[in-house]
Amino acid sequence: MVEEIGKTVEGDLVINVGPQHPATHGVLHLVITLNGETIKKVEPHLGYIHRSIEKMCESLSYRQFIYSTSRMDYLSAHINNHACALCVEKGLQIEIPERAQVIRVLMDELTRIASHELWWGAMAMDLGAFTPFFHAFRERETINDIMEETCGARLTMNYMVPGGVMADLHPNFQSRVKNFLKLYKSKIHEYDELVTGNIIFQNRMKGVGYLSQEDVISYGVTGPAGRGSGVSCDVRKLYPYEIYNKLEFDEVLETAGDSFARYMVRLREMQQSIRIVEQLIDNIPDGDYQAKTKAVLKLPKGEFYQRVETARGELGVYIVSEGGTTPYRIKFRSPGFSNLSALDHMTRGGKIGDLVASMGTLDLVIPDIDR
Amino acid sequence: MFSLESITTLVQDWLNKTFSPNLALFFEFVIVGVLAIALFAGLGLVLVIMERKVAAWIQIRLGPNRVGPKGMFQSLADTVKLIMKEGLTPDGADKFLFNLAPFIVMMVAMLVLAPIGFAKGFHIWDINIGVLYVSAISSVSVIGILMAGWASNNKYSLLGAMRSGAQMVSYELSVGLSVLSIIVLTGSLGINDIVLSQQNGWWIFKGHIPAIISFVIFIIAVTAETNRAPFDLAEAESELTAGFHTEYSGMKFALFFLAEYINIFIVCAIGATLFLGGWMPFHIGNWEAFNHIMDYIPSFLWFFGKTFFLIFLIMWVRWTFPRLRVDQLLNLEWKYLLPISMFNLILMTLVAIKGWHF
Amino acid sequence: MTNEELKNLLTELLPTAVFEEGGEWLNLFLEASEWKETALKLRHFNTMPFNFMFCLTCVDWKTHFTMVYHLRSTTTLDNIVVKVKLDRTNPEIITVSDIWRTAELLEREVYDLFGVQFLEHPDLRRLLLTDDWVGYPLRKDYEDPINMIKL
Amino acid sequence: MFIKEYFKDIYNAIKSLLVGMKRTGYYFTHHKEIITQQYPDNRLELNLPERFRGEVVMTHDEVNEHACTGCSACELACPNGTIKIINKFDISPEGKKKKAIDTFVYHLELCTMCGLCVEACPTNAISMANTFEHSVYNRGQLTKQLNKPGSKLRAGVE
Repeated sequence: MVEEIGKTVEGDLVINVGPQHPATHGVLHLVITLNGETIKKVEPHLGYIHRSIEKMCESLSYRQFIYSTSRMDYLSAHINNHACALCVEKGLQIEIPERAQVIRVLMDELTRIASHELWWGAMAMDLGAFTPFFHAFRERETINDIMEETCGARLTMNYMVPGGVMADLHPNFQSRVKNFLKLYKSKIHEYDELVTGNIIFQNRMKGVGYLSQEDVISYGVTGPAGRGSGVSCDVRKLYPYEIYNKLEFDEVLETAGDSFARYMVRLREMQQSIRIVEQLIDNIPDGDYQAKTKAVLKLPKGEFYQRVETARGELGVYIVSEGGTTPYRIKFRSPGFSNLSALDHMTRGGKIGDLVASMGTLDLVIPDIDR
Repeated sequence: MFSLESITTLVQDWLNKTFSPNLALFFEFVIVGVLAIALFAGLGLVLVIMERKVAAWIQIRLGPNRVGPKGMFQSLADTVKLIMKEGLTPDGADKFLFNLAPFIVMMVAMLVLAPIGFAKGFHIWDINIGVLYVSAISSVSVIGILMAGWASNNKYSLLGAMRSGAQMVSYELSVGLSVLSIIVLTGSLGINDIVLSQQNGWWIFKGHIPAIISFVIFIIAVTAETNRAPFDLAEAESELTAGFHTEYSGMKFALFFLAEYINIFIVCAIGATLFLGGWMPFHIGNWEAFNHIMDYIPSFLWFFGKTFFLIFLIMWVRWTFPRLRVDQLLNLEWKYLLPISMFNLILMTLVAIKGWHF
Repeated sequence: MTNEELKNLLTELLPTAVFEEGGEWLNLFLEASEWKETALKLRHFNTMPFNFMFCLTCVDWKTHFTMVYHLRSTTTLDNIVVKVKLDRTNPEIITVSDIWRTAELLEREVYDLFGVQFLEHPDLRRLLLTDDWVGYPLRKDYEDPINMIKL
Repeated sequence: MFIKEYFKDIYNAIKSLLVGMKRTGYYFTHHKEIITQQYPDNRLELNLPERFRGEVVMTHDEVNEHACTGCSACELACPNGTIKIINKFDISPEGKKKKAIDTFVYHLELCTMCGLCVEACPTNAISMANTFEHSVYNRGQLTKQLNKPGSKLRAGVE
């Protein structure tokens, strides 16, 4: 491996960060070339958790393949399922009941908050502060409990089915979400006290892992990482799906392009998600939670592409159908994959500590990259 | 009044009466050695459980609570586990240095114990250059860490060791300067003299603002010197997995672990001695009655109370803050701590000359 | 902008291109030889530079491969799909990783799973699979008796 | 001017650090905020939501009858091949041959708890139980037979 990098010179220190490393949150393998403490090159080696989901989906029916996408980006499993369900519905051209739409969006936003909570804790842990991780989990667990009650699982819900959602909301759902909102609002100032305002943290983040607007576009970086550089790339605003065009929320943009900007985007995005949840929680319309669909789904011949905004960025589902009951080819454009490609550019010239900070704010989920 | 001084003199008299002077000295060595090792083991157990409980409560967890009453025997169970574990030596490692390094770190920690006054008249060695001795010996521990990092034949370890070297060399200065500012007031390097000079109040109260500044600098610098978060760059978990002790396992790892806690204890003991009066009870100027009541609390309780307060402070800091980056660590020392402590030393000298302190 | 308008605009830019409508987005069919030139034109198109490549993949049609490039313009938010037909026995296409940097990893993935050779790619190695893997798993005729995927 | 900035920096830095320490100090002293659950000890009062998907079970009533007709809709719906239904032919009292299940094999080790089989079941014969302690010493124990021995189809279920 080392000889193949080619660009290393005598005296450079080549280090394998991962596949087992505390900062890579999974089995990401980075080969970093160092000059002392300064990073010269970062090269990702992927595939340690490649489960060939795309190939597997080719032999699963349109109802079945959705569950496997929960295992891609397991932190926003709901949103992944949502993307698949939407793509199938696009092919089938079925209308989804309004209640189902509202439930889906509610769940998406709760998932987004939960994902950002975990990111917040994990990123602080990367920087050496262990306490925020546990504090973040307090709020996250509340969301997980809500999910568990309605969907039946905490992480890989498989709640979205083509045509709506699998089951109706649990009777306790509204009151529990309201409790969560109350809890979250009473704790929101702690995020700033513990991490955001901390001088050590700010010094670690500011000016680190800079991405310009051109870089963001060229590397295909999306999600909070892209918006941290001032590139408007929120799919919910640009190409609204479901009922997002009827909701009031802002696309969070920061212009600095460094790790701190990406951090702030995520923190403020949580507030926007809270705003969406607040708008919807008292206005869940009555009606069916699932549209009538056939037992065996057959997509017409053609190509269907659906993108949604996950907690990490733009997730695209590209289905090529031959008219059968299984997809002919399926491709997941995962946000983590493109975001990872910018890592080398971001971290060159920085210190090892900067690599950790950059990786933390890109919020990489490795199964999402490897699929 | 209960005092440890009487016990030590009793033992010494008895030994000198029964044996020849040489043999008596030898037995004293043995007794001191056994006591020191016992203290180490006891401190290790107590500090580990304390750290875990502090961390847990700060992190809204319960912490260890299964082994023994309220989990108090958890560290004992951990020790048993560590002893049972196989002590691996990596293939490409320099075997001799690799196995030597934990002992060096441990021995340094033991040596520093010598001049510390645990209670009234309860010293191992009341040397007249006590503070100088401590600062000289404690900087040797970096050799152990460098040795461990180099001998492990692991790049993470090497980076950790190099970081640790740079860190220790820099922060030694601030520790030295902040200690000096108290030496300026006392005029003596002997630990006992320093404690006795705080008869009518501790230096942190008597020494005006310069003493408080040097206390803060001392705490920051010793946190860095003992490789504790937020300055734990030598073992920076998320960057270098475990830094210089990545390759160590079993009891050899435990020695590093123990040495870290012993070092914390020692620097906190020094801090308590210099700024908070060591074993000297809390005295206020000439309030004879008040001072007398305070004297009823045994002196070793005062010493351990103050030391553990400082240890708690350092733990509190550790579980609150993120880690610094390596260049910021050096910036903090050379751009902030060093200039401030130098200026502070001048200020302190002025205070001492003019006699502005109480 | 509707697909019709987009088609008219792009016909001016690329007079020889073959378009296909009907799908969600405008499809643009190209020969492998003219891809690089067209890519540069699309990337630096004045009114709407297609500067954001959000998806790059390949489809195995058993008789041939189709490279599918999904492009978007961040200024006007229009999307187009570029499709390039490749020979199945010797799939070769010029890389566009110098135009859209994100393509570097995506092309490596396609090389890994389909065996498409990207000419002039700076670092064409297997990405997800091990270096000594035999075969290209996402091809339709790929058989792996040990790691069965079909149920 | 420079000196002023320098000291302002130090002041702000120390202030931000103290704010953080105040927050952690609050939690250190307020043990009521602790959220840890003592898992194996609280088994008795542990209430899982009724929808929690732990494993697939077949509901049997008190006379040992179930509702599974052996239509194998669940087998088809399962994405992982978790369920295998082995059918037999019962002879009804009228002398007609009737399809019924012999064994309902469930591979817990393959199951991803997606709940698609329960959705697909036309007679609500199977459901998701909220057990979650599935660890066993032998992998073979994870392959289960869901219909109890001697059970038969409930009358009236087609």
